[in-house]
Amino acid sequence: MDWAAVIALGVAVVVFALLRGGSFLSAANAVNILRSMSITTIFAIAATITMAPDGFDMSACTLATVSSFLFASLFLWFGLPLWMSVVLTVVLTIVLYLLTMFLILVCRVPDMLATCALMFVHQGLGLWWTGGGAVSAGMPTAWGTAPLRTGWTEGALAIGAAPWCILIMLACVAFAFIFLQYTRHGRCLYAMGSNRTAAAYSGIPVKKYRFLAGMLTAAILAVGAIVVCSRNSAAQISGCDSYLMPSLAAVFVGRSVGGAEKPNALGTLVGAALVAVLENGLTQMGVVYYVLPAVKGGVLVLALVAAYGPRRRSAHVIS
Amino acid sequence: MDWAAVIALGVAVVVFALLRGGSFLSAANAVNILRSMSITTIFAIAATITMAPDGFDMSACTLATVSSFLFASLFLWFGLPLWMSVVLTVVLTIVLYLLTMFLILVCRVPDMLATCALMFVHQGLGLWWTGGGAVSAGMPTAWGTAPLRTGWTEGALAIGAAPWCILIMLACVAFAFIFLQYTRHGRCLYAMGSNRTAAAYSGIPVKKYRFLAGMLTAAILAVGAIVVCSRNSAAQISGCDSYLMPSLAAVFVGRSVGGAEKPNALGTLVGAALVAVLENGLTQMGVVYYVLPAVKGGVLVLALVAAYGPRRRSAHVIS
Amino acid sequence: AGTTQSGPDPAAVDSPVAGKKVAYIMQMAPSDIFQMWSQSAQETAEGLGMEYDAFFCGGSDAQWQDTVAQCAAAGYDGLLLSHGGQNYAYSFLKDLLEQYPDLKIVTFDTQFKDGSGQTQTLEGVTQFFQQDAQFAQLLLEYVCQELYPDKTAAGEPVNILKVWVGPNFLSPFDRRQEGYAAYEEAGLIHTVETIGPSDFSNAEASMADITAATLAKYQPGEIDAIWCCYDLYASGVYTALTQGGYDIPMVSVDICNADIEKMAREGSPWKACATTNWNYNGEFGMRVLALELSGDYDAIIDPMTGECASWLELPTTVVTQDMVSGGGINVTNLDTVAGESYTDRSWMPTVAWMAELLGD
Amino acid sequence: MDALTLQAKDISVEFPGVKALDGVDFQLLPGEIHALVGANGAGKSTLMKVLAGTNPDYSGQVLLDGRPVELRSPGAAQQMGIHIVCQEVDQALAPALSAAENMLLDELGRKGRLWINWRKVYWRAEELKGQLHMDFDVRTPVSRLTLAQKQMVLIARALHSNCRILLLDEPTAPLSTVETEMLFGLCRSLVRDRGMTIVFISHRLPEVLEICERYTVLRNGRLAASGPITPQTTADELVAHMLGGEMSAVCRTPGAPPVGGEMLSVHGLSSRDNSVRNVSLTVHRGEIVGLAGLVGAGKSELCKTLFGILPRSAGEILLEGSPAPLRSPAEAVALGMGLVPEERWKEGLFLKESLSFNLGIAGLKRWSNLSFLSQKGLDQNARTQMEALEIKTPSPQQRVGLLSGGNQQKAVVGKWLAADCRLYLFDEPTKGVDVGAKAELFQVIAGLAQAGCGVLYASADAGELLKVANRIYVLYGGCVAAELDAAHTSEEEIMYYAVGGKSPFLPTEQREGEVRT
Ligand SMILES: Nc1ncnc2c1ncn2[C@@H]1O[C@H](COP(=O)(O)OP(=O)(O)OP(=O)(O)O)[C@@H](O)[C@H]1O
Ligand SMILES: Nc1ncnc2c1ncn2[C@@H]1O[C@H](COP(=O)(O)OP(=O)(O)OP(=O)(O)O)[C@@H](O)[C@H]1O
Ligand SMILES: [Mg+2]
Ligand SMILES: [Mg+2]
Repeated sequence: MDWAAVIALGVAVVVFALLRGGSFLSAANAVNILRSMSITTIFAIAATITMAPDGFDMSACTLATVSSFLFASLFLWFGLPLWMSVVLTVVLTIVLYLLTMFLILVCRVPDMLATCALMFVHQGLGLWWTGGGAVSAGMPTAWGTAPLRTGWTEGALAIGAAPWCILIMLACVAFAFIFLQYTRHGRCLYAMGSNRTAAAYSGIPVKKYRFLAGMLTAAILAVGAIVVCSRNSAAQISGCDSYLMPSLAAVFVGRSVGGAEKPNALGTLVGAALVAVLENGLTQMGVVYYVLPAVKGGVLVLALVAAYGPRRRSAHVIS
Repeated sequence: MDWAAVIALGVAVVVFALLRGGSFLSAANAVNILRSMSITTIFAIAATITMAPDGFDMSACTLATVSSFLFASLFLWFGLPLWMSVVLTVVLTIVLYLLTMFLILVCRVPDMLATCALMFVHQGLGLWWTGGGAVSAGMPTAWGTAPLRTGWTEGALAIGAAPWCILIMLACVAFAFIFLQYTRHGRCLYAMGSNRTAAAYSGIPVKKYRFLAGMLTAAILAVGAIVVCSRNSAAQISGCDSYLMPSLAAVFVGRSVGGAEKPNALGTLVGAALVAVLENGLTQMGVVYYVLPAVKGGVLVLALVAAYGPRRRSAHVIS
Repeated sequence: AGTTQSGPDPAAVDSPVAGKKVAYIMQMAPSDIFQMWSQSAQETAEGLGMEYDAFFCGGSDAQWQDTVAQCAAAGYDGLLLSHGGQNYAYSFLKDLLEQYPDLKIVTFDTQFKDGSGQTQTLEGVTQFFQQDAQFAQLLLEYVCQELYPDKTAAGEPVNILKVWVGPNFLSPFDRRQEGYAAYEEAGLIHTVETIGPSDFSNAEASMADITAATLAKYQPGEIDAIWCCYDLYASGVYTALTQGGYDIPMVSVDICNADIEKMAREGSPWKACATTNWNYNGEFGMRVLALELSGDYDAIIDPMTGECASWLELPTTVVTQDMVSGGGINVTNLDTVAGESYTDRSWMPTVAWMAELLGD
Repeated sequence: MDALTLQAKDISVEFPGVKALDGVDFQLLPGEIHALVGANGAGKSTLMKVLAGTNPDYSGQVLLDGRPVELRSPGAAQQMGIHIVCQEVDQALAPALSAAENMLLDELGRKGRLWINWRKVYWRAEELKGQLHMDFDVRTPVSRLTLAQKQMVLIARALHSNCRILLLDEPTAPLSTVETEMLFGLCRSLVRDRGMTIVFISHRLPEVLEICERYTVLRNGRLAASGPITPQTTADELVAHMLGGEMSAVCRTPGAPPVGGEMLSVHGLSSRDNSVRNVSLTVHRGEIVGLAGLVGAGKSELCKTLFGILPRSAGEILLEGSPAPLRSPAEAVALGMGLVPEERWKEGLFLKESLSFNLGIAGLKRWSNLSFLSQKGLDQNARTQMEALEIKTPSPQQRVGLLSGGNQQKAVVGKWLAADCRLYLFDEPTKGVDVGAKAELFQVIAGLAQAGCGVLYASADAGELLKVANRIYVLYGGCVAAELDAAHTSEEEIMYYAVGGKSPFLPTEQREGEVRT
């Protein structure tokens, strides 16, 4: 069923609204839900763009941790203005992503393998930069001097708070949706994801497009990292690492939305929203903490079963 | 280069031996290395068997956590003899794996998607069984009564210590190697992994074989879980979860060994050994803990580049 | 959620907090000590006629913030918050209290630092802590005085292998470092090497491997003792020591059930743990929260100073191997052996109605 | 009349929107070679899949030796001795496994011994290889074999098993005359020595008439005709059954020599892997140039080298007089070239995507404005191409993987027609395309030439080349062996050069630097 995830989302909202009424259905709680899904969604959009041309990046979130170190140190240690810290973080993250691209495109190491090894590299790299600690306001720099800026500014803290983090998330989703769905470049990425050889033989510069996808991924990862950093008012050790699985889950659940059968931006948004609504609703219902993941997982499983189970469209029983 | 990982391993050993001499090259340190790689290798062997027929299981290690809860509770709470606890744990893990197989084979949810959702289910399931806590000696059971056995026995603790954990690891590797390389069933799994439709067209019962691979994976996961449990003398919350990435790394690094280009048991062993030797040697060299992952990752990257970079065997520039 | 029992004893006094909804929100993943925490908090809350729920956030700061915001939206009256990040907790809770002015909050191990890293307080919010610096010092005192009295008397520093990560990794670790540094500066100890796990997501196993590799390069006698800032790391150290057959004493901050079991084993190198009473912490927090809810702010007394405060610290105890080696000891019955400082509850904040309901 | 070996009664298969088989009856006599013919999408492959057990959702009855059987899985069919060599070789091969393992894959599927004896596996594979006159290392992974070699591996697989009924779904499509003859020899001996029954599908009707004893014709999923093949049976008769009478006998003969200037000129081109050696050729505007040669002669490699896929080690390529770097297909396409590749599954199609997606992918720039795509434009284009090439399917949104083999081939060709190239490279473009559609396709290609494009047309079928080409280069061992004028040559002459001027199995070395006429 192509709309299983959307239906699951709808059902979840209705059930929680019936059971909890106003406390679930309030504007404030809608903001809660949107805010809680914002970071995961941003990372999931990055993963969507990588996965469109059949790429895979297990090191995405470890790289984001490095980005968050970069952002915090540019802003606090070097005292750069906010906009410049943001721009430089995005640029530097893209530069760091060149290593990933070098391994994948020049050395032709398969994506999974290369990024699996890069996870370790990023972990070490980030901590080497900070001297083994987190970067937060009021702490001396890695080389022991006083930071040029003593604290976060209002503006820097606003990035990670509603409404900004929500708007950033929506902007990322909208960008990825339009880019993948309505532009020639998006079409080329999907073609590569479908059959790389055929794409190359059709005159699509496959390496350039894989590179393009990588660069966009890096830029979005940097944005996600900045939001995480702002939200925690610090760049923490392994601060972004744990977003990998939730963001993959969002992409996976969203893959089937609308019968696309490929990673797509709206599906990813629906996937992330489903998880966020479940977490919020179940928390409000006071479900015991240790049963909550099981219920959440159960609903996801049901959504996936509904999406894939009844599909007998093609006669190939063996597929 | 087909032997890149093996060469990297050899070079690492020689370099560390030259730099650190006896403290690295002693028998005691060899045991350290083997012991430190044992658990990762066992889980990696489970992953190898799943991945041979192109399966994937992101929930392997969360299931192992559930198994470790089962083992600890059977042994401590119910006071079963050690052998019976082991056998029952393996059996119950296999039973739990039926859910995974049901989703993949009956509901036809793609592996990655199904197991991604199952991670949450397992997490909840395990904690529900223990009532939300770890299982350790001397603690009351989930239902509040005194456990039938007050502590771990020598035998139970020996499983996770040298030489037993090493022997268990070697047994798993040997089994997987012989099974995949020299039996008809192993070849059927590889055929499926290479082209599932072709395998089905050749009359290979693909679903049965995917099931077989799943069951073997489950059994090996249970063994790994028991070793973890014995090593920690407790079944801890999320105790096995974090072995996922290291075990995948071992499989990935080992994939190219001997030009196999598919997950294979010996390659997996080499991959795990490479990581373990690097950790041990670098620690002995006094590399700071937070830079260590970067160096480790760097060596892995080099091994992968050597394995995939120079391969220009086929004339196809586009691959 | 937990089982919502049928309110307080009808014969007892009316509870001013009856029917209030409270939640315990923990930043980390559940483990047996935090469960004991939660259990004692739950018993206290239910004893006072409140509804109690617990949430764990798997170590994710974002999830901690989300859960806190969700509970505020869901109409909880009071929140007992644990291990929030020192960098964001202040601004986050400040905004939250502006949005929900009636919400009562008590925090554990959560420092408030503003955007510039300055320590702050929040009106009406009580913070309580373990005495982390003292943890470190008590353990080192134990090492110097009990394990190496001769060396210490001779003015020779004790050689310590230090297990620590940071700075700024976790605020409690930083405070433990303060206590450690004091001893180092005093020349009582000498740090041979500092090690930490190379993989934080698999800290225990990683610590075991790192320790095994590190020990292999030292000769016997070069390390006198191992000091661990955290019992999870200590657990890995213990594995390396026992499996490698080393006879080096180790001490650690924090305690859990598996730790006790390991300490109690014959010939165990694990000599001591510094801890607070985990059965009391949850109760303490919940009592403070109830006092906030009933408006009895003047009854919130710091155990250390005996004065009314919004910054409280819990008393510390060192649990030694001798205490637990008798067998049958676990975290729930540790009070039977751990001495007076561990079982003393005279510092529990209370008022008349609370004493009545909880049977003080 | 002999007792029937196999009798299929009232077989129907339905897919969403398509009735692929509609009450078809089909009979096989023991020890015959039976032709199954029909236009693209008539249902031939579907019927074969039913018999081979790979399409279990059929209705109707199958009798084997008079006993009803259920063919609901490949294993069940194989147990009854029915084996298939399916149309899309990539579907039936495990690319990561060695050729030897692929040849013996059916045996792996059967219950039996637990252990693999690798010595025996390789020994048996060598033996099969010998029977089929193949020449490659049986330990090579299949992914590194050529299409023809892959086809032979599949035939070897069928040979290895103890089969009674062998279903060959267009096995000769990637083969040239020499291999085809060899395959036919093999088929005859199988029938003679092992008493096998063979079903043979092909769109090359002369072949069919040569080897088969009886025929069945399918049209639009229904049985159109069946009967014995006698010396009197003609191809036209079969075509009439296939197309339902109205055969537009379009047989283009090469037009007047081209007027245009040089579109492509190649001097001393060699590929790095030496599969193309010192090739020089020219293609003029408005000219169709044929590339003839046996399998393995390097036709595909030449096309791929020109298209920038295979790296070249020497040589110069001029496009309309200016040097063309051609280091990648992207560059080639940017310079206005288009390649219809040989292996449609691997190189040509996005199987899981829609027809509209596939037909538009090579000319995306035409339907995009500031990079934004016009879905309407793409659909419009798809409809135009579907009509021009007679691609039979319910809608442009149909997944390409679900089309019949011939229609998939048309989609690969159609993708480039929409791309507005000036130089077309066609590598076996008619592979699997039926006679009627082939004539259409020739018209389309002639139209391209008339519009001033250059066309290089590679085919192992010399007859086909004589029909379309103005000039023909014959390749042998990667070198140009001859350049012939299509109007003044014959199939025999082409074959003479294609086999090296002498005998078919001459080692390559002896012919190096062969003179051109
Ligand atoms: N799995 C499928 N799903 C939907 N339609 C299908 C499927 N397989 C085949 N068809 C349709 O069934 C019809 C018959 O296809 P089939 O492959 O049997 O043709 P064919 O006679 O082999 O043609 P060709 O000569 O082109 O190979 C075609 O219209 C095709 O599009
Ligand atoms: N990937 C490859 N690896 C090794 N050898 C190859 C590869 N591709 C082609 N060859 C060799 O190159 C030669 C030409 O191959 P190919 O069969 O494609 O030529 P062709 O003339 O296009 O034939 P046809 O198109 O009729 O199949 C053969 O000797 C083949 O073995
Ligand atoms: Mg067909
Ligand atoms: Mg060819």
